[in-house]
Amino acid sequence: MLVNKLRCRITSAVMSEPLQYLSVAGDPVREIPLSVEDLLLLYGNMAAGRAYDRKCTALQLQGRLATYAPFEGQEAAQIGSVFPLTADDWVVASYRDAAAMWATGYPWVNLILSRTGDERGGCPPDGVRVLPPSITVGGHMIHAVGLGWAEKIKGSKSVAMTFFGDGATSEGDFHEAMNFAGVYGTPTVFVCQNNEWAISMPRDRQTASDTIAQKAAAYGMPGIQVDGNDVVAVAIAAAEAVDRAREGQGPTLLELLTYRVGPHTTTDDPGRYRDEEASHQWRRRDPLSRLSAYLASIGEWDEKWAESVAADTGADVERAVAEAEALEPLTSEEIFTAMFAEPTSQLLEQQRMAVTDNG
Amino acid sequence: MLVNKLRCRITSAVMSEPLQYLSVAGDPVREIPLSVEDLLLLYGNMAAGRAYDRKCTALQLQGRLATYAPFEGQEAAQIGSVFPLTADDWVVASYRDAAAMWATGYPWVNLILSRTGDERGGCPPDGVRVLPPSITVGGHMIHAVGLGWAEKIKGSKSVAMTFFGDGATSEGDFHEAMNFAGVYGTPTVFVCQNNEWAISMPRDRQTASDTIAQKAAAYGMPGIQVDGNDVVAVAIAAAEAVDRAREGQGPTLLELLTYRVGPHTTTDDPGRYRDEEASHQWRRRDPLSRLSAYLASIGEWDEKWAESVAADTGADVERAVAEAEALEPLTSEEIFTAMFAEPTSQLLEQQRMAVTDNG
Amino acid sequence: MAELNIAQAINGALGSALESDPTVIVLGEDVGATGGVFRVTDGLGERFGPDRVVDTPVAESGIIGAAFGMAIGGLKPVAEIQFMGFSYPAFDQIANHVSRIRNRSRHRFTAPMVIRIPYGAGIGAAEHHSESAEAIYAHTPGLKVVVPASPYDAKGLLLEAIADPDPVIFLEPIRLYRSIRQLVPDDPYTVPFGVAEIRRPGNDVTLIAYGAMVKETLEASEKLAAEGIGAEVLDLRSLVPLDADTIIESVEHTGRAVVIQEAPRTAGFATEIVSQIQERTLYSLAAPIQRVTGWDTVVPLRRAEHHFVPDAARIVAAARKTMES
Amino acid sequence: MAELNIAQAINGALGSALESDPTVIVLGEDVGATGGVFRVTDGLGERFGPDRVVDTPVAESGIIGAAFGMAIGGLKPVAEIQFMGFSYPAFDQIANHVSRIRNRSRHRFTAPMVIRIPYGAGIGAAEHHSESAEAIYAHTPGLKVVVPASPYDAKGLLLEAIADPDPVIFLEPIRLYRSIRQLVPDDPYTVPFGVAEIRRPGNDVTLIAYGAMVKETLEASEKLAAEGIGAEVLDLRSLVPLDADTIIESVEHTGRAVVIQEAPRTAGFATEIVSQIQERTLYSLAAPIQRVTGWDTVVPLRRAEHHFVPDAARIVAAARKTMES
Ligand SMILES: Cc1ncc(C[n+]2csc(CCOP(=O)(O)OP(=O)(O)O)c2C)c(N)n1
Ligand SMILES: Cc1ncc(C[n+]2csc(CCOP(=O)(O)OP(=O)(O)O)c2C)c(N)n1
Ligand SMILES: [Mg+2]
Ligand SMILES: [Mg+2]
Repeated sequence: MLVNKLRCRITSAVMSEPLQYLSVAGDPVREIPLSVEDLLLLYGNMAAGRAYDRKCTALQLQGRLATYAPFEGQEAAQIGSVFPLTADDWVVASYRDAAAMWATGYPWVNLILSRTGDERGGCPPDGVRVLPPSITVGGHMIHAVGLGWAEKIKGSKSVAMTFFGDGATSEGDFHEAMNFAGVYGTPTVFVCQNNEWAISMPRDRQTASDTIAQKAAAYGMPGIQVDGNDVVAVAIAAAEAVDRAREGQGPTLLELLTYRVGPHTTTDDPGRYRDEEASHQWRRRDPLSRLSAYLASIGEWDEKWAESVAADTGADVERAVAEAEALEPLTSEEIFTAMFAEPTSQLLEQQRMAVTDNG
Repeated sequence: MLVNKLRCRITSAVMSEPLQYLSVAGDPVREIPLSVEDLLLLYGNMAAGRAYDRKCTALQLQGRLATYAPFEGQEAAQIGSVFPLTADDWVVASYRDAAAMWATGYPWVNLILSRTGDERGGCPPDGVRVLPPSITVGGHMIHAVGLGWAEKIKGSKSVAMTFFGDGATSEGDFHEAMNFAGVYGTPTVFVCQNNEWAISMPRDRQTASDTIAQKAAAYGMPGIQVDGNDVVAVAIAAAEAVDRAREGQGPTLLELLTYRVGPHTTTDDPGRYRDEEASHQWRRRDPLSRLSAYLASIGEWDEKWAESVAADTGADVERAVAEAEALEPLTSEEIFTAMFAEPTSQLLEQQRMAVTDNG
Repeated sequence: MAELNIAQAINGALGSALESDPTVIVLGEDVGATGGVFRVTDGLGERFGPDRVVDTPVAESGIIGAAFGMAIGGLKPVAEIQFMGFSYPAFDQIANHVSRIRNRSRHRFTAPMVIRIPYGAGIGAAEHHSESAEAIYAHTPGLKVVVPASPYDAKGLLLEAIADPDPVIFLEPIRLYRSIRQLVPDDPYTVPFGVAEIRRPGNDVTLIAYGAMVKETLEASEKLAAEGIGAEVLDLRSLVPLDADTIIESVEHTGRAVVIQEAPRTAGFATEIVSQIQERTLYSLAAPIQRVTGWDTVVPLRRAEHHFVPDAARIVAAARKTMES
Repeated sequence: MAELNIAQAINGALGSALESDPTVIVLGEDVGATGGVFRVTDGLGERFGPDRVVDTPVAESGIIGAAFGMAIGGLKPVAEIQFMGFSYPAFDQIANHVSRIRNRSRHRFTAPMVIRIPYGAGIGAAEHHSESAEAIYAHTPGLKVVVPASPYDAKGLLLEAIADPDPVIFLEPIRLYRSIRQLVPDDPYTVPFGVAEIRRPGNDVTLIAYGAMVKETLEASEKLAAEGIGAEVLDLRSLVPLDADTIIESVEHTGRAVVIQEAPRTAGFATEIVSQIQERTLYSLAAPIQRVTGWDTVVPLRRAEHHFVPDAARIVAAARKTMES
């Protein structure tokens, strides 16, 4: 658990500047309240996320994975956000949030299985409180409200964190989720990764509101803009939001300013709708280099270690792919077996037809 | 058209006090920029609305109308809002907004027909740009966005005004409507009659936001709180919002603070969920008495005239009821004739069955 | 045992579930303070407090989505949607999430929850207050769809729904809420899904109905009896799972069938029953199966509503038609 | 005339409508700058500008609701929903408003608009990207439901939809977008609704299909021909209105029928066809009508999708079964 000294300043007041601890060059703009150990953990997790992400894009090109949604550039946003969570907390994320999911216990092999097109990817080990990612945009945030609400009713201290994009804030379900969370004071942390694009739609055409953070005021909850490529700032803001939720002070909206430097998915060609110059600019604000620059400046940087993290993850992902590919696909019989706890007579009859007619 | 001197102060800045021109006692708290003629028009329309409303409640008790949703106490909100509209503008309202609809051209007989349970109530005379009232909560605001958008595309100067309640702001469709209006700068005026109740749900349990007006900021549009029982304040605020829309400055949200002093509908018993003391308090802030007190103070009040307006409306409504009741209900044949411009073969076949089988 | 109507029987079931199972949460618009627009949750708010019987903002998608999260998190939410037409804003949550989480996670996460929806016409209500959309839910894989037609079944089926490990759409026939009384046990009991009830035995024609149409169908069977036609009346009680065996057995016996549904005609649930009958027992059919349905129109408002809703006369006419061949 | 695939034919129809009618507006997520996720609107944004081909926020209910307002206001919006599963958030707008305004206002206000929805499985897409919910729309009174199966029909039916004075749900079979090419006239033309096409004549069994299933069905008919079974293949082209007469005529001729639908089995649109056949021509039936359908499961993901989607082999098997009696 993070302690009080980590508090940033989540209030209802609108901040003029996004919260930042490390400048783009990696210089501390305020005192860094995290230990070197924590910083290395954050770096390592970001590096693992990146290695996974690149590997998946490569595997997709080889036709070994279905369409893939890369998150390069968003590693700090995902890894920083989940930093304050414990295994008792819930994570409700979307298709682009593999790093956040993995860092909270969702195994690579599950993520890979889903990407090969296999429902068993959605079944993490028992006890992992991370839902399979939402493929629909916007519908899942209210699930985190319900989960948090349930924990509150049960009297536990668990919180629920939900990840979504700038585009998702346009869906009616965003509004209903935020409103319910506000009304019932549920322990929910809303993490918007504002990566400036929703497929081809730029953020400023998605909503006429100046910031996404300010939308929080419409629900009586605090909202804060954070430099989403500064993993320290993200971790500190998330820690405070999680603490607030845990202590019964209700929900918070975090707007993490970041950028999707790659395509929407592996079938998307961003050149059709945006000037890729911006992506190049954003690559210079890379979350990993920023933290490594800072670590180097305090004499804690070990290039070899970083390479080994990436290499280890690459190997882990390779193994996960092999494991996924070795698994026989669901049979025609098995597609019927997880619709209900017990299949209905109609499903049994259809199962019989599927097995024999297709035979 | 209202002129610039009427401008109140719709800005994005949050106001500390709701806009008011007449105190509860009817004293002017700032200069009244409307002519006596306009004030009498506003009063007369409010009085007509009230006469209709009371008559309907009485008729419902006699079993001559279906369930009825009274709007007593909200006359200023409705009549004031539509004051700046012309016949080229659109009104998209809900089940409780008969005064607003009537004042913009929707005949009593149509309103009454609907309340007897007859689709023909939804067919106002050709050219009346008022949609049949929305019975679902929340779904209709986006229609006003589409209508305004269409006018903008066609290059006309028409605007669309939509009426909804505090409860409706919780629906996802409110959010999507506000967001589209903000993004496309549509000429739409959002009129929220915050009457403090959504059936049994009080406003402060509907959303944790301090005001409804402040929700506008989430969509990059101005929002303003107005004393909804002060018809002058409502008219001035609406005039500015309509002017903004007409001049291409985009949408505005008006939050009109008012109170539903009666039941939700004629089948509702507010005693089950609220202290009726508040209703008594609010009856003292009655919009009609407030304006009549002011008119009396400037020597322009004519009690007889007011009584005659109410009496005339009562008679009009009586006639409308008689007209509605004289109309034969839709036949089994006719229920099929307005599904499409031309019925499908299936509908013709079903029509034949309906006519013969029901014998 | 007390003589109760359907609204009271449902109220009793909710009360006993709330009492015996602390994970049960009732939520919806106006369910608490005012006891629901049909007073079905009357008194429960007072008895169990606002944390167990929760009044919600006006947001159907939010109600179902939040209930879904609660269900995954170990609670047993019973959500109310005020009228069938207002379940549509929640359709995405129901069809894309509630019905799918078990399959999406291969049993790891589940959504044991009940969605109560008053449905159907017959009280001259406003637009959107009279719909019958059971076919839409029955066509959505991963949902059970239950429709009681009597007070006894209403209580037993609702308690079964609350005990079920998967999501159940529980449809309450508005028109029958207060129009039928029956002795209902005070203690909790369950009525299993997927078991149709033979409400009246007969040899000449099988009349297949559910929900509000059962009452009309029983009336029709009496009229038919007076004409010397012995109608067997089946009350399906649940559409998913469907008790096809009882239907087939009856039609094999009678050789004639009429399927009654209040919903619009095209692609309504009656067509599923017709399809299964002709698939499994075509050669027993002495006559084409008749459908008695609502029409492919919006449900008319009060003054013309009766032209839409099937009544005993139409059912009788259809049954007679099957007897002609 | 040019040889086009379905995506190109639709693109051509949209282009010619935008060109000839200034009230036509194309709107949806990513339809402009990037030409749509399937590139169906490719180039239209550049040609007609961002006010005629409008990229919208991610909000399906908003897209349909705004288009509905536009339609009432005199424009002719053609709205795109990216995938069938994402039409569910707009279901309330479609079922409670779009389909009803003409009836609600007794013809005073109307919603002439088209809702284009890519539907169906077969490309191994993610969850929610493979649904076939045509029955839900066909069961909703006040909507026309159209499903082309060829490039020629795609263009002609879409232009008919745009010309229609009422709302049309226009379903585009994802799997066929680029898999069939056909000569398509350059000039605009329309294909009427409610006229099924006999895609192959035959005497032994009638195979009834629409959309993506037409291709599988034609394949099946070839296999059956090789076995000496003459299958007549009907392509319905529109479900509402339905060309029941052509179906009945064909089945009266062959005495046997198989109805093919990709959607889940229970209460799918195939049941409507089965019901009408048995109602109108029971005594011509030599065998029970067979349904070949998807199952009452979520559409499986890529690795197991083929277990769900009906293929020629299953259609052949069903046709053979009808020949057994
Ligand atoms: C309900 C719904 N509508 C549309 C889509 C198609 N879609 C997939 S991702 C996406 C853009 C989402 O943008 P954003 O929320 O910013 O997330 P990002 O992809 O940038 O992470 C869209 C429109 C969807 N998956 N679900
Ligand atoms: C989509 C939908 N959900 C629920 C209802 C039932 N209902 C009718 S009025 C109402 C309360 C609306 O409150 P508010 O928006 O404040 O308007 P008011 O009745 O106070 O004018 C509810 C929940 C409905 N008509 N439509
Ligand atoms: Mg984004
Ligand atoms: Mg209200």
